[in-house]
Amino acid sequence: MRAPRRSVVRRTVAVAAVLGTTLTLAACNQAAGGGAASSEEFPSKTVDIMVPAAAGGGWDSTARAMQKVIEDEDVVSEPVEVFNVEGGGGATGLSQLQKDEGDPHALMVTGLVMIGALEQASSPVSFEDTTPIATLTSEAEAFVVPSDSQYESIEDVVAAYEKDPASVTFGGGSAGGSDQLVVAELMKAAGADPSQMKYVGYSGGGEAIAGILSGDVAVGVSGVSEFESQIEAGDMRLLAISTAETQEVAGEEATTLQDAGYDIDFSNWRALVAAPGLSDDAKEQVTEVVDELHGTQGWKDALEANGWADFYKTGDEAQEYIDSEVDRVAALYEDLGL
Amino acid sequence: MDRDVIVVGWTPTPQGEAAVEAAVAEAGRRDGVLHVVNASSGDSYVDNKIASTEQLRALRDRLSGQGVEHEVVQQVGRFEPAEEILDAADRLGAALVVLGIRRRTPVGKLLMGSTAQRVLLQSACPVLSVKA
Amino acid sequence: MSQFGDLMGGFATVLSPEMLLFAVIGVTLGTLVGVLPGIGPAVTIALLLPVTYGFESPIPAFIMFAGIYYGAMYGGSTTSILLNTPGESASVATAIEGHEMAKRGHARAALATAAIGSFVAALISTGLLALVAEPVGRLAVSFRATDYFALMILALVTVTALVGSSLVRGLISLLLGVTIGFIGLDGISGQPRLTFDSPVLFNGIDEVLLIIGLFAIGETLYVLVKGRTRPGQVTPLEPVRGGFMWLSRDQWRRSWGPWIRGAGFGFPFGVLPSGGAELPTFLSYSWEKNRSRGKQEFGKGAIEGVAGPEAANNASFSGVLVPLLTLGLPTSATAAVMLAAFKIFNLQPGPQLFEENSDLVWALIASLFVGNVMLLALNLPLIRLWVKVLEIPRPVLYAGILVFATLGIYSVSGTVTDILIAYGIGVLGFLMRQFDFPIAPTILGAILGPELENQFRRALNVGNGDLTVFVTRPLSLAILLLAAAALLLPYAPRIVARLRGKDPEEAKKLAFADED
Amino acid sequence: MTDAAETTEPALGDPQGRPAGPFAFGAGIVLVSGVLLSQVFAIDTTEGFSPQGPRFLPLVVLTLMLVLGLVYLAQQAAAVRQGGSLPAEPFTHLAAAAVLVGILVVYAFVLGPVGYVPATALFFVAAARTMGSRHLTRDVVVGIGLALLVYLSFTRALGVFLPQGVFPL
Repeated sequence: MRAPRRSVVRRTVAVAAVLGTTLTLAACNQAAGGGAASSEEFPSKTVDIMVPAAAGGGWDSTARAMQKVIEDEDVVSEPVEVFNVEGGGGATGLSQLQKDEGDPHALMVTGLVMIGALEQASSPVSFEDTTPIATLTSEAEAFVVPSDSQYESIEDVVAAYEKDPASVTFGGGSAGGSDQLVVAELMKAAGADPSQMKYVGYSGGGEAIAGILSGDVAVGVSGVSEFESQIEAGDMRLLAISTAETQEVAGEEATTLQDAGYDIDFSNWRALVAAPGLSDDAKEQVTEVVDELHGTQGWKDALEANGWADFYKTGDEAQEYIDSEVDRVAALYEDLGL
Repeated sequence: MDRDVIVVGWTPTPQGEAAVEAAVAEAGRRDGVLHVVNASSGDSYVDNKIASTEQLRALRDRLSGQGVEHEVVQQVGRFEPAEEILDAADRLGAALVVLGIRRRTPVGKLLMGSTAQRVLLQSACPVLSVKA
Repeated sequence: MSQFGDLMGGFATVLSPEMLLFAVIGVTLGTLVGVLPGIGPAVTIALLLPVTYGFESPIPAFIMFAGIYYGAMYGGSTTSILLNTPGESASVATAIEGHEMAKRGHARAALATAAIGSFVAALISTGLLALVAEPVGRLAVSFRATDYFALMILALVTVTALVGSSLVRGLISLLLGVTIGFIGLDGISGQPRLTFDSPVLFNGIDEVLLIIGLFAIGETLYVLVKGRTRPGQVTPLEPVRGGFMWLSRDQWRRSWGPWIRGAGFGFPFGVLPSGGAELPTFLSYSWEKNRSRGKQEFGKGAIEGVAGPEAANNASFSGVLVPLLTLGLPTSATAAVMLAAFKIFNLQPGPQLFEENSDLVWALIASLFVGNVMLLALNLPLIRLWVKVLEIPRPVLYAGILVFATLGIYSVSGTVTDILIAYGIGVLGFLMRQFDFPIAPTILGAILGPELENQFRRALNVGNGDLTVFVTRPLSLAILLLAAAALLLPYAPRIVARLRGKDPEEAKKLAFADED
Repeated sequence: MTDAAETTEPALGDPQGRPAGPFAFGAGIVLVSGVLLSQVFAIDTTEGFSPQGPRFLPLVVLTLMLVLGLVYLAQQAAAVRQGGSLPAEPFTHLAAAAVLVGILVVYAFVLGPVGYVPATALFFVAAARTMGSRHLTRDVVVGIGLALLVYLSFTRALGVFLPQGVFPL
């Protein structure tokens, strides 16, 4: 299950983050002073990928997978460092990224969850304060119930909710995150009032599964990979997945929300952004590197191993997608009354 | 007429035994009085150089048996052993200080300091050091 | 017997040179800190947590931690026997009989019965752990938020009631810990709580800072203020008299019963939230004292009085792992630190752990066996070396401990503020020791508190805000009633005395030694 | 030999264990609970004191702690009236402890700018002396050795960052 065992890996702790950013900041000032920095090749020094969350989560594994593939396949000549900046659902990391304005070596992993977190924390910084490089992966959300549940289909759930919203307890990742948002999206599409939703947030997949199986939660919502082994073991029943495109879950083709008649295409995506204020030239060069990374066999293997779907958009396409997602989340927050 | 006071640094170790033995011989030669000091700074959780009550009693009995006039003092947790010995020699106007020594590596001496060395360098009276 | 196959898989993982190296580091460090008074396994593991950030897999870290725990137990018994100062509180019983044995010239026999007994008990209890963990995990799947809430209350209450000498002081310690756990952004509403609007506190107080502050820094200040105590003397080891592994035929005959009974006491009391090892060691001691053939020897160096409690002591750790692994419920300070370690690796102990990370769990269980074999091989021959640690002058020892403590704190975040917070907590820990407030409930409160609140609010969310959800579900109610009983248990002798019409003042309050 | 005097410094406070200490600590608990309790009301929430909201449990816990702090004070008072001995141990080397805390604070501040190795070596010597060591050479040797050992093993083998400071290694 776990990554192959290696003994002690040289990995910088959060401590190094402080130093790392001061160094890059200094270097960046130097470059700006030089004037003709735009013609410089990227990367000209260590590339820092910031994970705006604790070690061990989805963003963290994305960043570390990128680091590994880039180093293993010699995508760039300079070393790649990953460091974690925890706090505020990503807001702390995002505000730290502001210090490296214009430096293409300061990258950050982010995703849908961060939009909600920024919204919730009424953070002064937003996605506009980054230079989007590319979206990388996505994961469909799954609606599951315990195998002995009265709900046989997603329509049953919606019907029960429409009759009495308090009778259906939803549960998944932390409140206000992508898992709760997709429920809100579903109820909105079904014409019900999402603000009546009873939602129980769990801090991890394991906890959420325990909550669903014990009966605290009637309908579980989270990334497909979280529930796959329970579905396979017959402990849970998959009702639907949130993407427009279907996929195989536990050996069977899953029903999508669109199949069930709700016009929803929702996925929990992750992306790579750079510090704000990148020149077009620098942005181009970083994108080239990511392009090369995306094309490697190593990256395909990493996607496969982690159960991530390839969700690659760059340039204006990425920019537009992220902008539309920001709007969508803002609207959902309004509906949820958060 | 005051008799000579011989201060002995003693620990329940071979070095300590050697020192007492030499001091007894010396006391016999010059008809002196023995002042035996057993001291520790008390800095560590375990110090095997501190004599137990039984060991102190055994020493007193032995010295009495040999007919030596003596005083056995134990002082723990006040000064370093070297300071205790020098202090006793000063106070009593000792004629001689007797110490037992053993070979030590330079590193050991650097880390732990040497009681014998400090006594030798700072004593106002003659010092007899006996190798165990 | 699927467990057997899983366990073999665990052994396959553990028996690699690299993993064995971590096991050796763990048992060596553990024995060293076990020998030293005041420094226990909890703080050692906390100091090492930042080091494990760099590990790719959690398995070596947990192998090391298990080694530290067992090593500390062995080290504690060594000091008890040879020096009569228990280096570790669960060794108090050993200090009574073991030291008497040593004084009568049976130091080797006492050390051997403690070491072999610990080994035997660890094998038995780890075997039991391997057998029951998975079924308990399956049972735990049906536990709801209300049940978890009740279980956590039970764990907190029992630890507080059974550890230390005063319920009031224990409860204050506990609430202090829970309060520390509140500091930071509320996980559900995202609002800052008790932070005095300082963003420094928004992420809360890291468990590592708390543990290092309370234990390492608090202990150092306490030792300094207490002033010097007269150094003890290590009872010399007598010449080897023959017999197998330092025990004569008769001593073997007298030891094996207490070993097995000790394991029998240790494991279940470890499983129950009862504050770890103290209770079963005392029970084993009094059982052997009342029942054994060598009854008249008790107080003068009875081998049964060493064999039983030491076995119970070690067996309880495997027991403590049952609720920790299957429910995510720590029942001792050390277990609480291990829970923090699980979080670092993004692992959630609980029913799902056996499914999602069964290789880790079984490697951990296998490493318990391996660690005990290693300790048996290392401990007896190297006893003189372990005791040498106690000859280090205290200023050097504690200055060194402060250096390592600061290193541990620094590697958590590297900010001056965090270091200062930990020092402040250290001063608090010193004051708590000075005024006889137990430390373990504070740690447990700070680590379990946030979980407790999560489950509490989750249960209310599910139950539409109705507070009666905690008493309408029979399982939750039963656990909560148990917790209430645990609060009264320490007063049981007094209550019984009053019922019998005796002066209740004569019957002393039931209490067990402190800490972990 | 003069430097030995500090180890026999007279006990600060009353070695008989006057209840001032426990009373002060008890009062501290009550005070801290009170202040924190007032902070509970400052928590921003729309849910008031609903059990599901962020204020409820802190309110319960801190109220309980306040009450228990008062009970503790009452217990101490009762013990004094009965003339019974108090559990608190006497403060003997309180001044030394205060100095040690001061040294720790200085250490925290100089660690970054000065660098790990020199700061730690100096700290080690200062701390050991405060705790009554009189072997300066030994402390210096052990301090430098320990600092170097920790620095090299943590930065080189474990990849943990430690400040390099003024002496590049």
